[in-house]
Amino acid sequence: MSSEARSSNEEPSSGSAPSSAAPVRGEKSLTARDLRVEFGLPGGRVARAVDGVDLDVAPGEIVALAGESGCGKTTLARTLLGLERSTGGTVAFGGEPLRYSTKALKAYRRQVQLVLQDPSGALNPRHTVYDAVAEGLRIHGITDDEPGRVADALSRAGLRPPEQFFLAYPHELSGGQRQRVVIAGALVLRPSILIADEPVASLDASVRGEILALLLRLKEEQGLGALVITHDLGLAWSIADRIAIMYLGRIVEQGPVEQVLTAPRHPYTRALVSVLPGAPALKEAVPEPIVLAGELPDASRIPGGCRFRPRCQEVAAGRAAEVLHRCESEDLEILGPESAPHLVACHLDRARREDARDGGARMAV
Amino acid sequence: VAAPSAAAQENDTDSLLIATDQEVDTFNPFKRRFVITYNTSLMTYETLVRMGADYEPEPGLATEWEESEDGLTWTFTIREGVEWSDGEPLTAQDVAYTYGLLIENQAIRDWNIDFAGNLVSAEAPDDTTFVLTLAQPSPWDVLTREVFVVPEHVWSTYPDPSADDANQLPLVGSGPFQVTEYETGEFITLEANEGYWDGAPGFDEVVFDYYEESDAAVAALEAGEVDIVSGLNPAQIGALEGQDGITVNNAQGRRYVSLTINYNSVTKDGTEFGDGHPALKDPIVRQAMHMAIDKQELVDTVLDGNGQPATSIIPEIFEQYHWDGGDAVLDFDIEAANALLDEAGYVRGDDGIRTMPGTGEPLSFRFYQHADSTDYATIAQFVSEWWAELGLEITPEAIEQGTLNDLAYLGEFDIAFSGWGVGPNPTEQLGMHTCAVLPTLTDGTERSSENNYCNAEFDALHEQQKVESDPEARAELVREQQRLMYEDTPVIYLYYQNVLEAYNSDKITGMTMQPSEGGMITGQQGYAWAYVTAQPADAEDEGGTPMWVWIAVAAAVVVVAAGAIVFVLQRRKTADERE
Amino acid sequence: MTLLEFKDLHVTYTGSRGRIPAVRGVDLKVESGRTLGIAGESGCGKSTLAMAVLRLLPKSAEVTGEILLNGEDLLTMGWGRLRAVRWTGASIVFQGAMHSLNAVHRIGRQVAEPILLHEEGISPNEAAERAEALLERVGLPSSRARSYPHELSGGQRQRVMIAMALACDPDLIIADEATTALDVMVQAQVLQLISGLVTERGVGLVMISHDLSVLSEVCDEVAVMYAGSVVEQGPAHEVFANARHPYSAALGAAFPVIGDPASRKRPGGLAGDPPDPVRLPDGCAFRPRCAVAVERCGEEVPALLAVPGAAGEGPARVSACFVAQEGEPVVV
Amino acid sequence: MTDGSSTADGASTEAPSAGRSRPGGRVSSGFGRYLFKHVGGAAVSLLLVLFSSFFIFRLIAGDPIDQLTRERPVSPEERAAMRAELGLDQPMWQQFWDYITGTLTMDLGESFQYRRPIFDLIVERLPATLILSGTGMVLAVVLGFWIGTRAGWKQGTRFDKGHVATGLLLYSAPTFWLGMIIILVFARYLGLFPVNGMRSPSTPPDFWSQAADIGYHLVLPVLTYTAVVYAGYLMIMRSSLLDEIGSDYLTTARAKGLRDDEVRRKHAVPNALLPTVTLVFLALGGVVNGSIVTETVFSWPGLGSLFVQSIFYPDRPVLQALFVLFSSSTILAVLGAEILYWFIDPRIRRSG
Amino acid sequence: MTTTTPVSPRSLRWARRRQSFTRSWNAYRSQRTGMIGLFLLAAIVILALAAPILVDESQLSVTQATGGRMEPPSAGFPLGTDEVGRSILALTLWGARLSLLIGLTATVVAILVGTAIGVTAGHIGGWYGWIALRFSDWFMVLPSLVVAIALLAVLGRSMSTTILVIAMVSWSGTTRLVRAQTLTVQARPYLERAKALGAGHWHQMTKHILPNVLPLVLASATLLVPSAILMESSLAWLGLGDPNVVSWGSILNRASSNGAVSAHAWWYLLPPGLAILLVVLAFMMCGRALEAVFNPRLRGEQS
Ligand SMILES: Nc1ncnc2c1ncn2[C@@H]1O[C@H](COP(=O)(O)OP(=O)(O)OP(=O)(O)O)[C@@H](O)[C@H]1O
Ligand SMILES: Nc1ncnc2c1ncn2[C@@H]1O[C@H](COP(=O)(O)OP(=O)(O)OP(=O)(O)O)[C@@H](O)[C@H]1O
Ligand SMILES: [Mg+2]
Ligand SMILES: [Mg+2]
Ligand code: NI
Repeated sequence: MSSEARSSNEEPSSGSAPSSAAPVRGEKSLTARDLRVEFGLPGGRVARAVDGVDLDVAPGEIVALAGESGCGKTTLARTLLGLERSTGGTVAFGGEPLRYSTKALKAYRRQVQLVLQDPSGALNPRHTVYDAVAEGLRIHGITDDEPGRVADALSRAGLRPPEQFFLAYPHELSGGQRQRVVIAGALVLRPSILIADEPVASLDASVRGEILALLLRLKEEQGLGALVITHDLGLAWSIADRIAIMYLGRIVEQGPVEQVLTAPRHPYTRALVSVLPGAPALKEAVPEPIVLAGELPDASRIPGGCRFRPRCQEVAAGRAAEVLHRCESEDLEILGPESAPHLVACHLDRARREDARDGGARMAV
Repeated sequence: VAAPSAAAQENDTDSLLIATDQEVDTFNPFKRRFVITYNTSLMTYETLVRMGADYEPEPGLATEWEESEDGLTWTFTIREGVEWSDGEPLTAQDVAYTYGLLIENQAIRDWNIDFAGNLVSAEAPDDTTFVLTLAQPSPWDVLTREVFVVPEHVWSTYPDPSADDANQLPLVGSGPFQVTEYETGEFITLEANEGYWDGAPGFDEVVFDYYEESDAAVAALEAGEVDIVSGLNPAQIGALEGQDGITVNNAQGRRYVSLTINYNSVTKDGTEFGDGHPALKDPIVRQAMHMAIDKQELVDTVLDGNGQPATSIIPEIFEQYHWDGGDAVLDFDIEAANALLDEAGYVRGDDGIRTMPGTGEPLSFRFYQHADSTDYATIAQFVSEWWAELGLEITPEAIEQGTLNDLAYLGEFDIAFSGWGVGPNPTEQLGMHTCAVLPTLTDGTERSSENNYCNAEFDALHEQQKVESDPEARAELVREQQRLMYEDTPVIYLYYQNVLEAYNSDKITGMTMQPSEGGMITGQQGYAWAYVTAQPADAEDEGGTPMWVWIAVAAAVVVVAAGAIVFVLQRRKTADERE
Repeated sequence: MTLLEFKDLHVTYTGSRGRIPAVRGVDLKVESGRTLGIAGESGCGKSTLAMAVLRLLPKSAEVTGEILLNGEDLLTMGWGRLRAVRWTGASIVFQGAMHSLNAVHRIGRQVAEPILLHEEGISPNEAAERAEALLERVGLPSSRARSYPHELSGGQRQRVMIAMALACDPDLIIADEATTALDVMVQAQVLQLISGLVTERGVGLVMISHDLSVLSEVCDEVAVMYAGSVVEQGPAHEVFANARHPYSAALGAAFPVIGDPASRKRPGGLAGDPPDPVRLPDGCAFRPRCAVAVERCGEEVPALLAVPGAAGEGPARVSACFVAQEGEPVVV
Repeated sequence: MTDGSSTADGASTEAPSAGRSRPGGRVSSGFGRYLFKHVGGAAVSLLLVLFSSFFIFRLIAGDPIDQLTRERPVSPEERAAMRAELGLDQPMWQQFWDYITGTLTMDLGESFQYRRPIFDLIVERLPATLILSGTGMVLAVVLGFWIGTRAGWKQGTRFDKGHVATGLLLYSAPTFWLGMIIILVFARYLGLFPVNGMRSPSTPPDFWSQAADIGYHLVLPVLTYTAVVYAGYLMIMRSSLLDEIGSDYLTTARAKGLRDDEVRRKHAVPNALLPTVTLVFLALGGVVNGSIVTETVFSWPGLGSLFVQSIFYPDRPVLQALFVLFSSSTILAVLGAEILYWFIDPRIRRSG
Repeated sequence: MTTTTPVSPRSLRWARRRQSFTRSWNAYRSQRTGMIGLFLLAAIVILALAAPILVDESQLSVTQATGGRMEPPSAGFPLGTDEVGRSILALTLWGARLSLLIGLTATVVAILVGTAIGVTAGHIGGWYGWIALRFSDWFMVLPSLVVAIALLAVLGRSMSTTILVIAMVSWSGTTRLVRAQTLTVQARPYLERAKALGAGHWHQMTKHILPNVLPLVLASATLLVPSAILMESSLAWLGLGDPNVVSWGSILNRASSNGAVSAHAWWYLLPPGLAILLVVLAFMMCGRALEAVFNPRLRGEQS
């Protein structure tokens, strides 16, 4: 058993060059446009959990979605899968807008699969590994060669030899193995996109790497696309091609991981990066940890104008005085993924860029 | 063990404590429904003619009475010097007022229509004379009907004498006791009328004490908490017999238990209704069934011998009217019964069940019993087993009272339990079996005829006995009526139930029973002989501190000690407790 | 002065699965005013160690060895003395603030409770005032004293726990996974607060976490535990940046350094399952998952010895790895 | 983080609310909403009780007049007069309307068997029931909670095992049977206590004598009642405490230096008690059950024995009224408990 | 690494079921009280089933009764006789059949109804869920004996109505339990995963919710049986049972209406009462043990 585990550890190193497998946009990609999800709360208030999001995930690329707790990551993921109805905007797969009929959803869910945070919870304790993996096949009425397909999925997820795991119950497996079973359950339907909501958050530190390596390998070898949701920027650094930073229901910065994480432009991203422990490479970009004041933002009370303004360190430090009126009144446009590789939704950033373009090389970042 | 505080109280007042399980519905004597209500009326008020200890009419408020030649006018001489319990004198005006209510007050008239319907006028020419005019001669109704004379000076103040205004306590009456206090579910207190014209009762008060369970009443009797208990079952009698200071009174009762057979569900105009089994129309079948019941066995097992096998509707207690069957009585003989049925062509099928001669319909009967009586369940089981030997298929079914009544009056049954308490005037019971009371509708709402029995000969006898003034001649007629019914067998009378009572003979002496020989204490009719004549015996007082005080003290000590110990241990333990 | 010292501490639970050696011979020292980090994955015995300090372990735990707090052995102390030492000598910030606070008492009362308990003659009012002051110390408005725990966010609750830990001015604070469940930003707030307190008040701090990167930020020194034993110990930064035990290395790799191309798209991880404490392998407990294991590892239990190649300054680098002790690299 | 399903037995009490509220999400739902939800629910239940009570008892077969005149021949005129007096000649809708308006104005009609306003009957008999089941319930709750606390705290000890076994044994005994056995032993063989009833008629009317007499009569019924019921509370309290016992906040309390019994008294027991509040009130249905049986065994002149007696009569108006009374009192008690719960347990305010 | 022979999923599943059953059984077996309860229960059930063999039915006949009236225990009648002279032992043995039958059938009915409503109410929710919840809450809060008495008065008395009535007053507890458990399961990520895999309601209910609810239902059913038996005996004792059948409650009803207490006829009162007590106790012991096995929250309890 240790030999197969080790092999999984070695493989990523062979293809470690950044974005070796080029994403295949188009046919099989998942796109969200101006997606909005609102929840009615008691007392008539409305939580705008997802408040205008444009996002693309194509096969062959890993997109990380990061942000604070409660910013709407899970809701976005659920909506992308059709588990939550959007109140505005569209989700499309391969260009086809998602329809919510039972049949259409079922067909859609063969293509787009979900991996949840807590593998122990995601497996029914009364189902064996075999049953758990075969469940998708049974739901979709795929009956031919069930054991073969299950075995194949398990071995692709790194559980080898698969037959040894067939009869195991979830509680007999370690956390990492459980998460592999969940992934195998998703892979058995041969989806093109995997949405993973905090896939390793509940796993032990040393075990995490294995699962991430698996995702990376699936991308490299099978051209699987993945949206990995996390609040851990380090994780994004470990596997993602692109990253989107979400704040209060909206993506505030988006772009290739190297750019966003090493040269963050949105004040929120900068703050996030700055509090990461022990990151010498960043010390130049953000010298002092910026600990944001205030509590978690509340999706039912999204401030007008720039939604980050109340906690913005730039505003607090008075560095944004020139654009403050815009921060207070002007809502920022939704970041469309197609327009540029690195996008930022910040008035200050925009002003500075314009300044830079107009008035020469006075780049702050 | 003495009652907690009975001892303290006994010195002042002699109380006669009687266990009861019935609630009082009303103290209005015109609306009596329950035995207990009847008893309180009987003690509080009086009638013109009262029922003697042996059920013979004797002077009550009237010292004399006279029937006119045509039997329509009755003249009563009212006793002088009788006072109401509030001190007002009782006069013939009060009597006239009372009878007047029966005639004029629509509600009271309706309540008592069987008697009041026959009244024409009630007058009091002077203070001691009362004249009653009837529409039809009816000597026995006039003499035995309990019309409780009420005080006009009180009752005329009631806006509606038919309502429960009459419940205002204390009651004002002329009887030996007056109801003074009533706590539902607890007790009814009647205080002795010291100025009673027939002499003050022996006890200062009579208290009906409430015991829902007879076992509890028995225990209370043993404990001296109650003096008279009734409605006992054989086991309880067994337990009480031979106990010191307790006398068991095992008296003949007025109640019969019977099986009603659905053989004739027709209305007055001959319309048939219901779904009774056709075979039951055949008297042979009914007689065979009658013969297959061992009544003595039922008396022995169900009543533990405390009763008599029944022959007719009038129980043995009313000796003069009771028909004992003589030679005509059918003895328990299953073989003979089987022979009867064989002869009549009811052959047994392969399953042993007999079938009807023509149609071949099996003799399969529904047998309904009141669900709330375990005695009936036992009887049903006995009878079913016997009848099974006759080749009858019996399905006993326990049914709610109300449902059973509905079904019975709708004629939708085959055999059903029934039972009545019979009064001293046989007209009432026999009247339920005349053609006159057959239903006119088939919806079962009239409920006047007990079993749709209709026999012209019986009816003729009935009319005769109603107006026959000579007691012996009348009894002869009544016995003949019973004979007819026995032969026709519309109803199988199973047994007469004894009244099982017990009393504290250390405390009570001198009670007059009804009948005076071997009679009953509770459930007396026409006059509360027992309670009036009961005298306190000289029972020695069990002085000293009552037991319960000691128990309370002991309990308190134990509790306090236990608390102290727990407290001390608690302190000690927490001082250095391992966590 | 040595504030806290574990001497050959062993803790063994007796459970339905048999005897579970949760802590196996730990020797550690914490000086006043310094911070010790304890790292290790789930189940390696970190919490057991922490709970042992105040003898809060369940009855099923058998503790041997010595735990000296200010020179006094906590394990042999009488109950009365122990209760007095609790919270005044050492206090604990538990991992799950939600569950460690009583949900039905107002937080002011909970913070004041130890004050009332340990300080003779203090009036409830004074204690309440002190509690409010403490809440302000940890950045909560004093009006929050009237709140119930559920009215606060996770970070705020954790700060309440910290305020409570400070209530009786203990010499030692043990923070058991004080930031694990928290969001990045809140975690940063809490860490800032804790390190501020340590420098300000000079208390000794034992900080427990599975996140080596966090410990490297806050602590002076870090001990890495595996299967109930310390496998590596040394200055915080060095243990994180330059591990001398394969397990520490794997643990460190789980928290990549952003901007470091070496860790870009190379998620570090450790194969295999965490050890089952009931059935530990012979020799080095880490051997089944070790990439650099040599033959000797299966036979002998490596002792915690100084390793060569470490920088001269600061506390000695010790590691329980034969390979590292020979100066070989432990990272693959 | 869990949502702190805060009850002894998650299943038997508040289920997670139907509205989707997230565990950690601080969805602040106000008292108003909570109150509305519960009061509304209770109101619906009360209406159901009111309606069903009318129709259920209307379905009892039989002519009430037969019952009133049991074993006595009745002429059709008398029958009609009685029907009119009882209002049975009214059309059904009229009876229903009278019933609804009557019940709402506390005019519960007249009993068939007592021919008195039912309201008076109830007022008369209520104290007896309150004395018996009140005493019994208080004793059972106190005893059950006290033992349950100790048993749970020292779980697995001889004390715990012994009390759980005793409790279960008594809990398994049919109430009426236990009552009969107790009568047999204490009243019949030993003769220590009266067999039944609430008072002796011969007791002097002054307050103390009456109180002593009632107390004396109360012993056996309360003993029976408590014996059967206390085990339920014992189990509730014990499992509620066991739920708390592993909690971290208790470790915190110990770490602060509290003594073991202080930890129990100040932290564990109050916390464990709170979720039992609704359970205790929910058990009120059981109180009614218990009092019906106990009152019948001991002929205690309360509402329970009135109910049983009325069934056999059958006294429809009384049944109707008692059904409404019993049911609505349990519904209102549970509602009260739920409202109370809001105030005493801050945890509930989190989830609404 | 072994190469395994091809396996059929079906046999696989059965193998695992057997295993998990064995595991539950082992967990159950470790509970002393549960085992005592089980033995007790088995003994009672065997006695009840064997009643016709042990005691001829003719012993229940009143016309063939040989004993005297309420005789105390003797060699011929080890537990004495009733008022007709039948053996109390025979009655008690035969009574077991009916009491158990009523208890079990009523429970089965209640459980079926309760589970169906509970699962659907929890899973489907919405208006239906609200109404189902209110309705079951309503039944839950109503005093069960009062409702049972009222219903019996209306429906008449027979074994089937008794069963129906007991089921009617006991289903609501199960509904609540099942609904709560359904909601818990519903909130589990594996349901989310199933949904994400494309599962419909039926699949979710049958494959995930029911299997997770059933063990608890089993445990609660085991605890419902005793309350059904107690309820039946109370009703019968109050005189609301069918007097023509022999159940423990009706024996006691006969005993008390025939003055067994007054007659000090303890042999008439004790056997049926003790029988009820034992059966109830046995079921409760089993039920608590099952609960401890299936409800992990309680598992720590029996240590
Ligand atoms: N079903 C719901 N009903 C009401 N509000 C909801 C619901 N689901 C989510 N929300 C709200 O929407 C917002 C976003 O929630 P979401 O779970 O998507 O956040 P998240 O980024 O996944 O957070 P975390 O990191 O804690 O998982 C939160 O404010 C949450 O309270
Ligand atoms: N009460 C107990 N009974 C039996 N075993 C226990 C008990 N508490 C802990 N253990 C075991 O002791 C070992 C160490 O547990 P401990 O809680 O100290 O680990 P930890 O390092 O704090 O883990 P985590 O990071 O998950 O908090 C584990 O294997 C655990 O299963
Ligand atoms: Mg989330
Ligand atoms: Mg821990
Ligand atoms: Ni008394």
